[in-house]
Amino acid sequence: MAEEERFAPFADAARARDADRLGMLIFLASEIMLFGGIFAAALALRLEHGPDYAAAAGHLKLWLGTANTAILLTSSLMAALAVEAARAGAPRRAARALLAALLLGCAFLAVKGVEYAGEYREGLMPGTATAHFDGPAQTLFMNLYFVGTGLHAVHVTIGILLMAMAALSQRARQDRNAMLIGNVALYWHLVDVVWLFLYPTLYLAGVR
Amino acid sequence: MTDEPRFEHPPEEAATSYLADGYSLRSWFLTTDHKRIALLYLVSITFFFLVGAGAAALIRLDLLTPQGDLLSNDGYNRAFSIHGIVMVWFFLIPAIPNVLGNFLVPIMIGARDLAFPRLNLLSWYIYILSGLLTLYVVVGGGVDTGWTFYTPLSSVYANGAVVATIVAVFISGFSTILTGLNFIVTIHKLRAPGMTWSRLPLFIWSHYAVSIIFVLATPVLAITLLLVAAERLIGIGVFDPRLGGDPLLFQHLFWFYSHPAVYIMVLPALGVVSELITAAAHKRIFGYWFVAFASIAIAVIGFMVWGHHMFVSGQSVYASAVFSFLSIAVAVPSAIKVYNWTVTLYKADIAIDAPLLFALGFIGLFVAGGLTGLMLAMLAIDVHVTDTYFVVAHFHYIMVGGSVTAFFGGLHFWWPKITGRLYNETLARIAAILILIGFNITFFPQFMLGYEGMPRRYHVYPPEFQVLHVISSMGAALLAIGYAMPAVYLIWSLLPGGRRAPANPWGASGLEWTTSSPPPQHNFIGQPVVVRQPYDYPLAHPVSRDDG
Amino acid sequence: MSGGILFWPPAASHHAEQVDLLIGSFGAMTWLLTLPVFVLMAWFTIRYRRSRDVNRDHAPTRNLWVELGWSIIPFILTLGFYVWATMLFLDIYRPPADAVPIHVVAKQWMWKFQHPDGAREINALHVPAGRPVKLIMTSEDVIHSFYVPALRVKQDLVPGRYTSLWFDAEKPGRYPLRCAEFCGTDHSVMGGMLIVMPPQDYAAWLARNRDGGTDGTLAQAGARLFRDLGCSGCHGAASTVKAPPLGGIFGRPVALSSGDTLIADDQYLSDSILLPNKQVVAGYDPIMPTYGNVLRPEQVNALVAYLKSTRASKDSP
Amino acid sequence: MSGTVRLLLAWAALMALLALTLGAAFLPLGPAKPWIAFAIATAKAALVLWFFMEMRSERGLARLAMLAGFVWLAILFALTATDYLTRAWMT
Repeated sequence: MAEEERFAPFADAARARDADRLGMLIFLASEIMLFGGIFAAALALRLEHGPDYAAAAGHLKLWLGTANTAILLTSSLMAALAVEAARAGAPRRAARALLAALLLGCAFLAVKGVEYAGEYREGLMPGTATAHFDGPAQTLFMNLYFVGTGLHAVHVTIGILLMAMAALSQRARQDRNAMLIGNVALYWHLVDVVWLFLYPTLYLAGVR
Repeated sequence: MTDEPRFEHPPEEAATSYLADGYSLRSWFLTTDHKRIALLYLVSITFFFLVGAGAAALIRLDLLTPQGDLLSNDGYNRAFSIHGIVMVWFFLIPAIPNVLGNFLVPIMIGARDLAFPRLNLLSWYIYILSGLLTLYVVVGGGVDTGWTFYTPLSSVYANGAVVATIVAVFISGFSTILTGLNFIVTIHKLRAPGMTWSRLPLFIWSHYAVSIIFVLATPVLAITLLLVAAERLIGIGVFDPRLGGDPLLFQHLFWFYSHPAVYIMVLPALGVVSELITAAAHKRIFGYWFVAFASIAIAVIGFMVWGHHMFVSGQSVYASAVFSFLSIAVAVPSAIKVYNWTVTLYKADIAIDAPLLFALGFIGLFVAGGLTGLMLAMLAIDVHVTDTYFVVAHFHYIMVGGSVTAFFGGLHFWWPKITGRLYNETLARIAAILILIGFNITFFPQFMLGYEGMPRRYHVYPPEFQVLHVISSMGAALLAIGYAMPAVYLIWSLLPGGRRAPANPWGASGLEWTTSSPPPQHNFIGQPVVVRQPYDYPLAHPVSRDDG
Repeated sequence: MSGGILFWPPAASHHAEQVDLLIGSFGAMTWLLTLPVFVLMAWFTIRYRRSRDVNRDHAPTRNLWVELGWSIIPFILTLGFYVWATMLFLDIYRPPADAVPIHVVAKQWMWKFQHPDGAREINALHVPAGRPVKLIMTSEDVIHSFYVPALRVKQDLVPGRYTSLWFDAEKPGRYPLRCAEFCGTDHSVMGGMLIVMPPQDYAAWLARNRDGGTDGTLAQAGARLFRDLGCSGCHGAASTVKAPPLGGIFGRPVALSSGDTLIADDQYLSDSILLPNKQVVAGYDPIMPTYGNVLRPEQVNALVAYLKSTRASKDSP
Repeated sequence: MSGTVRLLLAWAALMALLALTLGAAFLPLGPAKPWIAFAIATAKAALVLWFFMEMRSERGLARLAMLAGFVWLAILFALTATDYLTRAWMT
């Protein structure tokens, strides 16, 4: 294959990298809008049923949510460090940092699982919920919580898989431009940013 | 003619056209060539157009009599729902961007392909997957929510295959998002040397604007439909008042997507018409920057007007007043375009060919649609005519009279480039005029029906409306003939012995006309370099012209 | 085929005539703005067609002031119409104080009306001519839309909410009433008739249709419900349960536990019955059970009508 | 300042903000509470975007692309809120 064909349709590698990164950022913008629908629903519910919203949010496990915020932020740091390491030409350090980010991501899911299990036991899950709440608006908050965090958890899972892919690929680790690792890290940071807003929307709303 | 060459690139060598580059199924279904993918889209959207048109035919036949003798109430509801869903998501939205845009965006900016060719193919497969699911819905019982899926009708009460339809539309959204992403990156990163932003064809500007909407609006529809499906399946309740939700929230989120979706259909059409007008007029567009920025302004302000679909919904009257004002504001950039096209024709050198006829037809219908849209933005008028045939007529003027006419115009204009063949010009002119007449006979009476109080989505209607309905149905028959004609003579031109097209049959400016017809596999032989302004016709700098 | 072509719908109210005037004037302005465009476009196309040898020198390609002019002037003209249309619109939502309140409940696929003095009807609405009528509307299932073309008004009926609208039909007659929001299978036959009667005929019609006297007025029906459902057990003056007194509550400001204050209107009273936790009165516990699954909208209307009829001190609630 | 140190400092700031927002949730701040919580969340998101997502070293185009999603969300929220906040004004 001729040299100029390698980056087709781009003329050179730098431009191809630029395009990849821009494509990723645009994709992330559309992800933001996807979660925007959930946040808009939470906003509407809060404006319509303020007291119910706060009362139902009080059922959430604030400390687990806070711990998860810390876990995810730290995981994001690890992902950023992995990019840093790959650029510095330290593939092993990059792999280790990615692994740490990935494990912290798993820890996040585990904590989330504990939370869900607790909520299931307490009968807060959709369908089992009516008995615990005063009125439908509170049940709705709980349902919205499950939809929002569930959709987020799906994104976390995808992020973990992507990071595993990047950590396993030798070419990705040795790429001094950190293209794959960089784009995976971007995705992971966005998953983090979404959580940063889910946290006050859901958990902090219930603190009296 | 001693003019310098407009674009400097190595002289044409004999190159295989993209059409001659492999004939196997594999070479089509696994292609990453944007031109072949455009043709895949052309065939698929034509198919879905036929499905949607079939539903429209059922509707118009049924409405010949006030009692609706052809269909049952449920049958009629299913017919207009399928008509709306198929036409909006599987024909109108992909039509211009995914066929003409896919083919032309890289060529017009001097690139050899879109930025992510494999993603482009993936978009098509996603589109086909969602389309197949929609066809399953059509044969497997249908859906009776209308294309708007209003809750709680769709989430609780409707009895068709609502979830399957929602999943289909949800999936098709990914195709749209990927296309938009691909266009934006391509326009930013793959412009040929010398192709500065001020030299971009207006077609590119409008596709850039529409891509912004693709990327930012579609995900909101996706999550909204997901919530409706979840509500129907497990009773989440975000939109169900009995569960503490608010049906108006659905309308807010739905129209946050679906109003910009109207601009998804119209913006590419505006881009096409700018190309058609300048090429026919042989003249630089009047007010290039106003026309270019008008596209961006429409894309941005278009996101702030959705509430005008909800003036009678129980939305706060103050919010309505705000949305009404913004809706009037969004009419300004559209008006700018129309005025600029008109002045472009002044002192021009106009070739009255089929593409120009389509473009002029577009302008007339678009102006009628736009002005009735302005009436609908006026609160007190909207209260009377919203949810009536007035609205039906209005958006058909925009979507069919506007988008579809522009799509046909663009297809005629670039057909020689796409296929390397020339079609029968006389038949094309007849078709353009027939479509214009047929369209007006079909939809103008619907304005009258609406003002007189005929609500939309009515299977059985009061007998005093019958005369206008019959006129409308007769117009629809004429329109169908108009739409069928190009299918005949365009396909005819492809048969062996059809006339071959030269590289630039219209004498038009633009990079796509500097390459052969049909273009070679990588669009150009060598890398084109742009040295001139767009629409740089000799007339812009008065020099003597010796060509015809 | 019957009926021929109807060119303009009848107008039964002053508002309808105003809307006609508005659309007529706005239509005239749009013609004024677009006719030149169409004429010029046709003229340019013919005059400057390729085969003609005409002077094409100095064709303009841009002119900032012309561009700004045709952007801004039509916009300002249109803004004038915006103000007009918005004022007219806001009128529909500002009923005069003496408007006759009629409750409307829609369901798939019928209209149910409750007159204040107890008369009830389905798919037909009798109103007095020349007297303002205020409709207080809700839906039992999906969204419907109350549309009387002759009045040029339309308003969606949303389940779980009240929407309202008022009109003053001046010309006696029968005007079709239609559902304008797609509501399922029989949407197109969910119609009815608005019957505008001279006031004395309306009074006679009311007298004939007062439900045989058993139910009494809407407020009396509400009072019975108030007792039967046990509302008075908590809200009554002698009750041991601490619940806010309701006498004369309608139209008065209510302080809420959230710190806000609102005016007790139809929506608030209905919400307090169906979704008691939505707004809790300051100083009271959220202990009221929800009646969302117990009551039909008509019964809620009756209860609200009863609460409206009470006075602050002397009545029991 | 080396890149690694910068990232660690950003992380420390994020943790401090997390503690701050948690603490603020328990203070009697009344109706300002959600506003403070979301202001802090926005600050955290800004830190993540600026340092972790490297917006500090990006050119205008990438920043614009990243910002677009947030700006469009602001449109969605603001105009939706105009409905919800003013519905009760007129009955």
